Amino acid sequence: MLTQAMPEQQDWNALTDAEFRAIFRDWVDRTCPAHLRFMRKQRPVFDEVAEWYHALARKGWLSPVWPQEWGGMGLNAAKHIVYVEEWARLGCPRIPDHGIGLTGPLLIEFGTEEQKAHFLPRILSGEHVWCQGYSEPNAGSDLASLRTSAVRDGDEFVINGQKIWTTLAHCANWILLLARTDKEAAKPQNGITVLLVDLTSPGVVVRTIPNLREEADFCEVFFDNVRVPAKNVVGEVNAGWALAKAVLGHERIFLGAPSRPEYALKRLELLAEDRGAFGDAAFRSRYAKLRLDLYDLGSAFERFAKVLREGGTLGADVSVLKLFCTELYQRITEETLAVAGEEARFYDDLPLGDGGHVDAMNLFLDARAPAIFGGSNEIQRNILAKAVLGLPSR
Amino acid sequence: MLTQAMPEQQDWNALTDAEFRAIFRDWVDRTCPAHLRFMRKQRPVFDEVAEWYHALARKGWLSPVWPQEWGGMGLNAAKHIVYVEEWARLGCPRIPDHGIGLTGPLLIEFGTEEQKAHFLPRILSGEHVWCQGYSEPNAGSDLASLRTSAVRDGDEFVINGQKIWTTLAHCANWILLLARTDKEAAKPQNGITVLLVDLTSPGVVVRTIPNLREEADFCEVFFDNVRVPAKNVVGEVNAGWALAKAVLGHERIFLGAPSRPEYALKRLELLAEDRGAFGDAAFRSRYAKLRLDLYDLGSAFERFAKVLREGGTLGADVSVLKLFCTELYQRITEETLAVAGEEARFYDDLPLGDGGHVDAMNLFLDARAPAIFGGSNEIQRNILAKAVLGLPSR
Amino acid sequence: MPLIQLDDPDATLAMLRDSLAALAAEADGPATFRRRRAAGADLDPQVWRALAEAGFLALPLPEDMGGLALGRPELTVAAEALGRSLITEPYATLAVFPGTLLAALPPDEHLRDLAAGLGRGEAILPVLWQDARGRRAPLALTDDLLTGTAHLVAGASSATGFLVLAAEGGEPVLIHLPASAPGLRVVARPGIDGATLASVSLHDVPAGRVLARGAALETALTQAITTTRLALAAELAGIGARALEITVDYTANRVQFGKTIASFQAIQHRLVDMWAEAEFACSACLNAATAPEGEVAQAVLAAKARAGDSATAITRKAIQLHGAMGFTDQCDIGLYLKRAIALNATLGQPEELRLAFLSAERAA
Amino acid sequence: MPLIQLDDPDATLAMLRDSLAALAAEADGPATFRRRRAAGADLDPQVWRALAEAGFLALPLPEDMGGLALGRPELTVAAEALGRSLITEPYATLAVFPGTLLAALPPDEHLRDLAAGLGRGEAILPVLWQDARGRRAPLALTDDLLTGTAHLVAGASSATGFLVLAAEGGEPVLIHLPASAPGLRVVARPGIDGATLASVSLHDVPAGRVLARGAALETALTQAITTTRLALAAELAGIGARALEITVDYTANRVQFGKTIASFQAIQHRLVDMWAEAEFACSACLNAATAPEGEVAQAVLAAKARAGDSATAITRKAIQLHGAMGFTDQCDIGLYLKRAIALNATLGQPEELRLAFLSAERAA
Repeated sequence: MLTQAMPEQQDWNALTDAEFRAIFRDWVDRTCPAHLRFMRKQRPVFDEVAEWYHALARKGWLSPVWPQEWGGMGLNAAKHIVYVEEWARLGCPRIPDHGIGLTGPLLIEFGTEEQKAHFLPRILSGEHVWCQGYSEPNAGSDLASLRTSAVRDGDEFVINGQKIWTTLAHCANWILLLARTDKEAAKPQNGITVLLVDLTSPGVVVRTIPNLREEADFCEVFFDNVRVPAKNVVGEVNAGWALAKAVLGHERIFLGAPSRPEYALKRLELLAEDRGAFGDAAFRSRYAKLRLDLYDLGSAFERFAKVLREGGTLGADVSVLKLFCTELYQRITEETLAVAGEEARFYDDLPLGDGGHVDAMNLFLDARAPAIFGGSNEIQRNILAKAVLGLPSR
Repeated sequence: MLTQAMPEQQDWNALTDAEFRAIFRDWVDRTCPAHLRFMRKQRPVFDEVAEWYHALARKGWLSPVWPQEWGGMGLNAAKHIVYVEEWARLGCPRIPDHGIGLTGPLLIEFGTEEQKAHFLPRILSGEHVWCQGYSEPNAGSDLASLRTSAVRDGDEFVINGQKIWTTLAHCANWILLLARTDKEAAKPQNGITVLLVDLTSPGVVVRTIPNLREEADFCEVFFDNVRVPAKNVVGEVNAGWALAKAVLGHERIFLGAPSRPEYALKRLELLAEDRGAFGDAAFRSRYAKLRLDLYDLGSAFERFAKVLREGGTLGADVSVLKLFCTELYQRITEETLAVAGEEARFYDDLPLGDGGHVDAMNLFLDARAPAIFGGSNEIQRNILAKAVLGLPSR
Repeated sequence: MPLIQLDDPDATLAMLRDSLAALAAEADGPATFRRRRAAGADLDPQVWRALAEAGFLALPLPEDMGGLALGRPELTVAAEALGRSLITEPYATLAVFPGTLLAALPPDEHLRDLAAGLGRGEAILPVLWQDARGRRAPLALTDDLLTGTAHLVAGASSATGFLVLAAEGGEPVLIHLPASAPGLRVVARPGIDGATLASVSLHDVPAGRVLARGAALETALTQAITTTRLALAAELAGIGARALEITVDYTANRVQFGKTIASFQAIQHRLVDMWAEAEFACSACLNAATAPEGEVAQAVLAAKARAGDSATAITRKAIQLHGAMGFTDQCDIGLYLKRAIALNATLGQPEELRLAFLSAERAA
Repeated sequence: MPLIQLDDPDATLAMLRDSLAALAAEADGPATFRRRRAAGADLDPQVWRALAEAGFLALPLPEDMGGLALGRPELTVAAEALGRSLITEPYATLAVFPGTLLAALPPDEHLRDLAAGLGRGEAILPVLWQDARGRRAPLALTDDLLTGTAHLVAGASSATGFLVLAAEGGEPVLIHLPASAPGLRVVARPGIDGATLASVSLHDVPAGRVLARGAALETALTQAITTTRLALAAELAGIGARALEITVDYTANRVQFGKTIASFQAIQHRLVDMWAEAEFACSACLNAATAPEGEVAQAVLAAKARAGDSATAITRKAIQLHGAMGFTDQCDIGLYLKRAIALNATLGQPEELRLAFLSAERAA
């Protein structure tokens, strides 16, 4: 299983950003298969991108922020930004990344040595594909009110309950689960525990929830007396809330990375060129607004990236990127439907004169999601009002 | 004092709307002086429009809704709408109308015979010019928390306190005052009384508050032991809240009448013609949006007017007109500044090639007001959420 | 809640609403949408038949064409009710458009028969007249042969025949072609509202009977477009109003942080703005349905633009207020969004309609 | 709270901010605005002198012109600080613009003296170059006589001289004219920011010394426009950020219905959106202040457009959130709005700048 060729490792953080960028880009551009570039699908499943996943793992470049001792690249925030930027620029596909981005960092920070030794290599090898079991039908934005229970029974916990909005659970074999272990806790945040659960355990049922694009990004996961070894608890029992909140760190900046609207604007430009819309001054005016919004999003992103680059930490104010980015993405895709005119009646992609296509409707529908997920924009505004503007609650 | 020529009266409501419109328009067009038409000033003071005021009074057409026995026209809501529409179409100036629109109706509904006989003719003659003393420095939107006190002392009340945002108080000689007569009332709404107060009384000080256009529309009115005869109470002592709320009735529709944005759009059109903006497709697109918004405001206004015309009463939903109208007025004036380009740096009116002018900045600044006054748009949205959509408070 | 508040002195409109409500109780709109989409169909024959039986297809036809000879108000109410119930058959493009086109032409026996069949739901007669971008398609009639491709055709696979708007020399002609005509090829693509749209290619197809030509045809076409846009506007107004109601219900029941979502002031203001958009769409349709003859064209441009903007904006915001649930296919609110997008893009998006309004007004 | 987050390794920027803060403590910005407006003046000589003494007028000039030879970051911080303090003298148009124009020309003794005087606040040298709409004014130099009218001139009544951009034959020339030149007529109109703007007519005015001509002049003018726009952008960003702070303070203290206004969720979301606009204006200015040379022109177009839209939107919303108080002249927030309007309209409104950005990008 762990028989990849020796990864090419060095102290990446000692390089300049430009040096690292050049090295990374060169290899990725040579290695990432052409048919996986700029995929129409936002969330390919593991099998569709396995080739690219394994290539990254062999190179040792699958996990940008894990320490090198665990097979990561050990990138600091500045280099991580370069990694993500180049990834987007070259149109690499999103890989099932909950193991790399969520379970891995959580175990590295809070896991036992045994947990690390067992699970981390299996993430890199692709043997374990993880998903995130946080949300529940009545605990979406308000996660603290979750009800899925884990009851101690000897060396095991017995899980009962239901998770929802579990991204790609139907293609995963492990789930990072938040469960309630104390119903009597004074505050609902207390009494929550993080567990590592094998999805192939008896009593687990996974059901897909097709989205607006009729793709199965999301799942419901049902637990009916599912037994989990107690050694699969991460951190302390009843102390999982802090763990779940701790992981995101500097990666919140990527929720506002300009890559999605950038891609969408490129599609708009292609369609507009093909349809002759740039000859219409009214369109040019609207396009210029969107173009400058994107440019300015880049400037704002850079202002926060600079903080990380200089070793600082990000405050709650970084959410401004997510707000602006997700709403810009929506506006761009709405303008694309306007340019499509009568053709906005089609569900499938719009043909261009050069034989290419623009996935106008695909993007329009996809753009509904980022403003909802990852903390809805309404929740973000509540947080910003309190944390950044210090507004009173009375 | 009451020696005007016999007014021309008849049962106006027996006419068709079209007949009434023709008669009214013809006389107004012949009678309203040219120099008062389409005045730059939103709120002329009494002396500036006295000529037109007296002409209306002589004709018996000054008070559209008062009953004919009190010298009004006795118009029903349908005819009143025609009256207001023609007034706007012909560009007649706003006259100081608190006596006609507020004090008069209040006395007609709740006043004693003595009060009616004394005050109503003096409103028509222009001897009494009224203003409205409701708002206070800490009771703007939240009127129930007003503090100006009226304390009984024999046959008089003694008033102490301060009113603010009193429109044109410096040109008025009477004020319709809301004062607190019971500080211990269980609910703050109880314990409020309506009083008719002579502004020339000792102890009254009026100070103007220049607005964004440096015009003195508003005043502060200070009361220092001002003595008011008890017979000047309207209705019952401590029962003034219901009276103050009762008067508006069907007139709420006029807060959303299209005349302000209509006038502003006409100015935008003039400026755009003069500056050649219609040759720019981007401008045409934005102008078309504003034009259609105005057209649709007309349709929406008509839908509510129809309810009145058919003898119905308006619900809280009529506020939708005020929201849309005031925000459209703002958007039109903002586009006018955009068309003005570099000339938006001027405070004064913009010259046109034909010798005319467009008061771009005057309108832009004026358009800030209607969204704030008459119940701010935020308050309107709160009311609509509860009253029309029935949204819960928990 | 927002409704197109038309006068209804003899209760005809109430009857229409009742009739559609009964139909909707049988033919579940959302379920039909999903079923038709899964089948890759262009319409649901069962629902179409039900619409015919309820008299909806014959509604805009004159009595001598077997129609009900009802006017703009009735059409408006019918389309609004379809929108509210999410009955997503191609009513406007496949019943109103060919129906009013035929009704506006100089009548003859054949034309009356065709129209009557349309009204009874037996004839399904898509009009071939648009190119891929919605402009006039380059269909040519030469030596009694038709050639060219029409796009954006609703109901092409279910068609019993086609009404072909072609050019002969410089003159427009309207031809009735049986669906079985040789040299006729249909290629279907999925539409966003769960019905396919087709391109129909004609390659030296022997022309059938010429139904009309010249100026009379152009006039009829203009009238048909206006009437169809009115139906589209009303349907969009119905969609927006109903999507608002659904969202009010959802947010008033969904609890987060111990409170219903609808009790949060920011959400309340959002819902009020959505309600205002729905109100304005309804009053714009009311105006278009009751405008005097000379003002109908402008009133309809305004109504279609307003109702289209309004329905798409309301449904987009509705998705957001439904949260994760709104992003799923199982939640009906997404179907309202998709239908709104489709109708908004049919016969002119708002920007185009507004510019047409402005041009007409400034030319006047 | 939003600030243009420039690196400040040697604390120059902090020094500039301190220096302006000290100045603002003396010369109350809002009070000066109202006083200058009441006087119908084009600038406040006392504040102008203070700006000179603090080195702000010499800031963009090179050392051999008596300047501080500071760069884009310093100019940005200075202008931002002026915006925040509502020091509304015509800094961008009357210090930055002529200063950078002179600094960018091939230098000679006379030119150095002129610039040095400008930096010391002794020379006030408006540039005559715009017509009534802000385009290039038709000023002509023929037989050593200047004729034509320039508009939108700041500081014309206080001027010690004028820099006249005229055309001789097909070639641009820049001429220095003393304010006392015969045949020169100034007509002032009130500006929205409480300083008059004038039209300056030249009727056969004997031309003074030609400072520059031809391509070198055009290049210098382009540079001066870019640098001035950067200053305007930074000032607008400062205005927006400060107006936001003022509004947060006001709403957090103003009580209605027993709660502070700022505790209402709808108001909180509005304030968050205003804050986001201020943040984006600041980061756009940061980008323009630090962009590599080849990208400055585009970055400045973006920054001026963003900061202008942002400051006008924030101040408009600020008025609304101040309620009736916001509509009064006694409340400072209205002055922020007026200043934002004025600067936003100086050297290109956002739409024009965005189209220029797009044209340059698509041409590249």
